[in-house]
Amino acid sequence: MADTAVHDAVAEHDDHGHATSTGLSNNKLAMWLFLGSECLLFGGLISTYMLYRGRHTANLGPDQVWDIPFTSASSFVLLMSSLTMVLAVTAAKRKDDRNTNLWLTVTAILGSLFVAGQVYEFTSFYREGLGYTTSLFSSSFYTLTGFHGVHVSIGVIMLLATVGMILKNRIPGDKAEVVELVGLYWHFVDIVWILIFTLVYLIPA
Amino acid sequence: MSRSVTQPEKVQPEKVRTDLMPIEPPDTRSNRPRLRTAAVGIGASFALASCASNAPQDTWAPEGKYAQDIHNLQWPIFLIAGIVGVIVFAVIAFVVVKFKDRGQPIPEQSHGNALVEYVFIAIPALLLAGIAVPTVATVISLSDTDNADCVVNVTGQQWWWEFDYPVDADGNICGFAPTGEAAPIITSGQMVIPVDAKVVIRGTSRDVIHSFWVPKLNGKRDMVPGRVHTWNFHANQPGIFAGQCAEFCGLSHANMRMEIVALDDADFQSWIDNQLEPYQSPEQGTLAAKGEQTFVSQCSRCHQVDGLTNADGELVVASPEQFVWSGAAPNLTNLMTRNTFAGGSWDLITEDRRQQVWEASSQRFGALYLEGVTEGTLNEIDLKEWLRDAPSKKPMYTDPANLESTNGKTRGMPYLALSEDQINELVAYLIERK
Amino acid sequence: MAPIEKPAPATTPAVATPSSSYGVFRRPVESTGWKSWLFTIDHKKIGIMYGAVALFFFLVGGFEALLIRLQLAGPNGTILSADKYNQMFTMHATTMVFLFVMPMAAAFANYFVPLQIGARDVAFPRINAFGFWCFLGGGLFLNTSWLLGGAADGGWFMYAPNSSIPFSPTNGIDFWGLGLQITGIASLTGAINLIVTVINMRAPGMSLMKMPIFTWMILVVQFLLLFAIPVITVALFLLMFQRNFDATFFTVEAGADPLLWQHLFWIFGHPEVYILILPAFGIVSEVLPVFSKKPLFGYPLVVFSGCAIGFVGWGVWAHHMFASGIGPISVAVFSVSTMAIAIPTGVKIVNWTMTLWGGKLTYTTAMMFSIGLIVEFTIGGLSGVTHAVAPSDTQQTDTYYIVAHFHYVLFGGAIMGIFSGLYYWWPKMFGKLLSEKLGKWNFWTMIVGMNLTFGPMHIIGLQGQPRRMYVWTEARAGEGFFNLGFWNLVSSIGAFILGAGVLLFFINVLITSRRPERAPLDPWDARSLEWMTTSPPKEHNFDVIPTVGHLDEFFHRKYEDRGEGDHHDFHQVATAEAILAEQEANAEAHIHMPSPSYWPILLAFSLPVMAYGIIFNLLLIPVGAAIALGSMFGWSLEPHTASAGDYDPPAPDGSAELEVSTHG
Amino acid sequence: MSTETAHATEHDEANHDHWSDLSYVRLALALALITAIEVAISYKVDELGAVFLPLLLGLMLVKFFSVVLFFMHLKFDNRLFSLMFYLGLGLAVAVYAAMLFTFRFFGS
Ligand code: HEA
Ligand code: HEA
Ligand code: HEC
Ligand code: CUA
Ligand SMILES: [Cu+2]
Repeated sequence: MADTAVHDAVAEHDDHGHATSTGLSNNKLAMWLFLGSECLLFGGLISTYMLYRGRHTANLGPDQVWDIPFTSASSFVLLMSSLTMVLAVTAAKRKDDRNTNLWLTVTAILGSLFVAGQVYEFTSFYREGLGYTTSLFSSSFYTLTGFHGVHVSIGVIMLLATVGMILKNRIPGDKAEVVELVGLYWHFVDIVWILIFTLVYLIPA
Repeated sequence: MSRSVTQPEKVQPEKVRTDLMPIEPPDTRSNRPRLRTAAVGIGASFALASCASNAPQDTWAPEGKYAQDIHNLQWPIFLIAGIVGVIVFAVIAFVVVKFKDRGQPIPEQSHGNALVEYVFIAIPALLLAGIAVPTVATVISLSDTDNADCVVNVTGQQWWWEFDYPVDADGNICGFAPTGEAAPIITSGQMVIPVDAKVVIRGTSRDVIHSFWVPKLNGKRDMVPGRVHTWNFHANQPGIFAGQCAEFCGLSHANMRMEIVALDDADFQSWIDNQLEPYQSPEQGTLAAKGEQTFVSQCSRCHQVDGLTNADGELVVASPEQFVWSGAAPNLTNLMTRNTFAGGSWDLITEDRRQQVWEASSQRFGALYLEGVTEGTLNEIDLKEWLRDAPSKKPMYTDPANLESTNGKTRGMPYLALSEDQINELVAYLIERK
Repeated sequence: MAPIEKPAPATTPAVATPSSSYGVFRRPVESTGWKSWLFTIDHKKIGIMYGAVALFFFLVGGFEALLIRLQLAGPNGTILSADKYNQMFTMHATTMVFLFVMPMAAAFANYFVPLQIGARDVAFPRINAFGFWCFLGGGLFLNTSWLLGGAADGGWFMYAPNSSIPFSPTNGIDFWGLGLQITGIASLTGAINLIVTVINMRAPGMSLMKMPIFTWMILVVQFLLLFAIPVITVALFLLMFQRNFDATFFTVEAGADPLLWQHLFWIFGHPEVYILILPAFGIVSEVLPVFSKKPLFGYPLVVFSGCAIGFVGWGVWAHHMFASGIGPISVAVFSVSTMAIAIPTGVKIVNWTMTLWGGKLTYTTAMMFSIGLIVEFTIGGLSGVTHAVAPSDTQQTDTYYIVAHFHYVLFGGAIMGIFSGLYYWWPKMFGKLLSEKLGKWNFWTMIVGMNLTFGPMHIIGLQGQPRRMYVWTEARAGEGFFNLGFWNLVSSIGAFILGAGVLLFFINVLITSRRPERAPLDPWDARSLEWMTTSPPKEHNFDVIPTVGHLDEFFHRKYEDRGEGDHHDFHQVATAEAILAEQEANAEAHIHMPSPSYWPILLAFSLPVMAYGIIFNLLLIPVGAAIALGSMFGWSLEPHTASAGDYDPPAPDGSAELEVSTHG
Repeated sequence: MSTETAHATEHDEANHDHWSDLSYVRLALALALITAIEVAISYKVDELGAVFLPLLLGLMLVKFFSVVLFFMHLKFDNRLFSLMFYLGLGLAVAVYAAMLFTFRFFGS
């Protein structure tokens, strides 16, 4: 019989609270759903790259253009931004606005540094002759890392906007939750880079 | 029950309505399972489709080994599907009549019955497992393209097929030793193969994806640019088998047809020898001789005629890659040995002749086909229309104003502004290309 | 809309007119008139708009289908040029799939999911509105291509490289790709929104296994959308970069493999077909029990089979590529996995039949459409199984036999389900019953029409006629009973009968909308929560959020079981009117609904602006981006409820706590 | 899908969620170290031979899941969040791996 098959999980439903059936926040659930969906987006881009990574013009393959030390450094920067992000989240949970803002700002700076590194990397590849349309390898590389870069940039904007809104006290609802949501997004962008760094840069062609 | 190629010797004026024949005509090839009749008895409309009909692309009328393999797999499955369908409909009909509201009390609010549910999961699961096994076996066996008797390279492009018979290491073509000097044969529209041989095509495309499909001989296989796909053909008897490009490939996808022509060994040998005969210029002073000049000036930049020389005696080599986006145009060396043109869309032969060829018995077929197109059987109307203005006959992207995206190259044959005189000359010239 | 203090029974609150201004942009607060639609975030209004626009696109897609059938009625048709024909079937399929069936499901989901789970709105009402405007914007954008140089002409799966510039130099495919990206945003945001709604906003007591089956199927569909949309997004981006920025993802000369597109498209495309059918399955699973006076047979199994279909649907995409040369191993694997899908689908057919079995069946129009679905869908499903047998599919693929299959599952499945839903829920949405008499005519012309249209396509296909041909020729038509000429004509005649059938629905709507009678509160003796409120429901849906104790809660409030032990004996103990009256008597004192907003529509319309920019003039992109940024900014600063000052006279306590959690 | 965990949430969070800032710093340093190792072995492809790829991918996964489980709290959070994310992740891996696989079997 259906009715007893699953334990009734609905939380007490008070009249004026934000109670939800599961007791979980709508926003956080939505964010995780969005990240689940993003897995298929980046999966598609990574697969395209994996399929086409070997298809390039004679002297402009991964082995020729990569600058591993530089990329390692910028990967390190992004990884550390995950740390500062998590520090912002814990600060927000302590309702410590000052430190929240501090760490959010540091995270945004690290993120911008990463994007700047990517811009530098792209231009130096470009100077070596690797344009967007040079080869399948270059198109799929720029598309994948470009999408990631756009995600980081959006993240930076979100971080700064959050800082601004905390300063002006314009956040509707739960401040700590907003910081946490931005954090989830930010970490996701970081884990995508963890994949990209290894799969794209470190595995030899 | 399906159309048999073995038909009365004399060519009949009306078509033979095999679909109306009470008894199955003598069938020399396969001992087709009796169950077939039962399938029809079930009355599933699918099964009915196996009945007689002479649509040239009937997928239920195999004429060769591979198509037969598919057919042996598909008819029982259609039968099963039909039976399942009939049962479902019968039950629904029963329920709808039986349980109509006639004022009965509110029924039991029962939520289900585990036994019923599991039984009805188990039955389809078993049925499908039963279907899966022969399916996988057939997939594997059909994909075996080793040990070919004959290899043909097939290239699709917008909107016609090119067939190229390579010369193998032993100097053979398609397993046959040419009487004269061996050279690759290049033709279009009709693929000629020896009967009862395993013919493997190596297929690709020069532009977009096309699909090679001759239903009576095998299922279809896509021809993808940048890839070479192999696929088997086998014909039981001499005859002509209709096919059609089956993957949407742009404007004239509907006009991209082809045929496979199966000839017995002797006939196939003469076909090869004929294809390889050296070029002969038309006799001086004839209309055809004028046509040769027109051809050199107007047509040979795209179309190759092997052995053709210009006024200075130099060999004329076509360079379609400069004018056509796919980089090729049909080779016209032996145009009149085929009986259709422009992607198999129009006949080179007259309507009557066409019927004779298509309905010829397997014994007579080879001789008829090898006659090719003659003065008397030429379908001048369509050919002339083609030369007058090809794009208005077959939709193609050849408008000079819109060739920006293809670097000025056409997709298909352009309008050439020929005069009626030139057209007549060209036809006179082309009729000799055999 | 205004905060409602102790709503008066069955009346809408007094209209609030805005007077004071809220910065430059005064908050819209109208609850009637065109503005109340344009800026609404009420899930029911949004649902109705989804439905109206979708039905409009149904007429457009149907009109295109009729032109196709007109062209193919005889050999060498001359109604359409080859070029126009190619645009026609591409846009017919795109319109039907993306602009009719998907949004129509969104319409029902929007309207009924919150009602069925006893909620006052969806979790994110503003995002909901945003989704609708994206769909409308994307759909209109897509169709403007007809006027701006020609529509897309590559077929609805748009295989590469035929979709590259040299082979399709007009802007049609750019419109197609960008338009689908925009409607894709609608689907993705809608998916997140509805999943959160279903998971988090159920009425107290409604566990997942007490949820109405329609809501369940919608939940599964939203998960499919959530994961399938990003795949097509990737494909469309690659296509856009290929066409507009000279990338070479599908350029064979550069070493590309055109099969990449096919994989990406069908990884999306196959889940997509279940996205199209599962809502219809959900509707049917609601309608059959109501008109059989029995609960759904094997509810848990129907739920699980729905989940299974959704899940297995991810492992079968390459059955669309059996002939494309993916190699025998892949073909064998996908062939078998495809067959597996018939099992959970079979479960549904069996359980529906068993629901009818032993019931007390009344043949209303809604019921007839549902039974019609069982029959017609089964035909389509069984031909699907014959495709799953890969070797025989190499004879069938790209022929009319496939066209027959998917119209039987789509028209005989999705559309039958949708019409069943329309007839069933119409009185709930508009307070008017559609004419049953006209409804029967509607049903029978559609059934006859569809079988005449699509039935012959089985024959046409098995006789070897490929699809997507702007003409067919006598030379390949054959003679005898199965000749193509006759059956093509039958199919075309059928299409017009079908068209007449579809028109009857609209005529029915027109006629009944003029009649004064209002529908009874519970015309069908229904079983689920959406019927436990007024028709149409009040803006806040329920005066009291119901507490749920049963699957089929409403039925159990109306009927009492006087049986003993395993023996049940149901007697009606209450009427819908009585239950409603009791609710109204106990209405909650403070119900605060979120207020309308300008930002969703503004943000949505920045997208087509940017899309036109990509096609015609890059300068439009910053313009669109500016609108987008501005509206996102406004959006994030906007409180959920209009402040008191937005009303005239100022509403009391407008910024109070929300009853429902609504962070849009 | 079950929502049984709902009740447990508050409790769980109270217990584990308070990883000290210091432990986060430690984790981050560990991840940095792993990255360094990754880079180092990428210069030793030939020496490592067949071990190289599994090793590299293993390290990548360790990093990936450390961030997911700890920085993103998925380990301590409600199971529903894990379900949402892993469903997407799992589908992505399965489907795209299968797709890339089909390109290898191509041929007749
Ligand atoms: C609503 C949409 C929908 C649905 C539900 C389905 C359902 C199914 N489809 Fe279909 N399909 C499409 C829409 C849909 N399809 C479309 C649009 C295309 C073409 C796209 C294009 O090319 O443009 C297509 C194409 C398509 C192909 C590719 C054909 C080709 O191009 O060569 C295949 C191949 O396997 C296939 C198979 C199936 C199967 C096995 C099912 C199964 O889910 C069906 C299961 C149902 C049943 C089997 C009936 C009920 C079951 C029983 C009564 C139990 C007992 C049954 C048995 C034991 C057999 N479909
Ligand atoms: C849900 C999806 C759906 C629906 C409902 C339909 C409905 C119909 N389809 Fe559809 N069709 C597809 C999805 C759908 N189709 C797809 C995916 C393809 C593949 C395309 C491709 O190959 O790329 C296709 C292809 C397709 C073809 C093959 C084209 C080809 O391969 O060359 C044909 C041919 O007959 C056809 C016919 C019809 C008909 C007659 C209807 C009828 O049911 C339509 C009935 C509705 C009406 C007739 C509307 C009523 C309106 C009026 C009567 C008047 C209108 C007047 C005004 C607007 C002023 N369709
Ligand atoms: C710019 C290139 C071009 C020129 C010049 C050209 N053709 Fe063609 N021709 C083609 C192409 C491409 C086709 C294939 C069209 C199709 O079937 O879709 C073709 C097809 C044909 C065919 C059908 C061949 C077959 O086997 O199907 C004939 C016959 C033909 N051309 C004759 C001529 C003659 C005669 C001339 C000169 C007066 C000529 N062509 C000039 C490109 C050209
Ligand atoms: Cu070539 Cu279709
Ligand atoms: Cu499919």
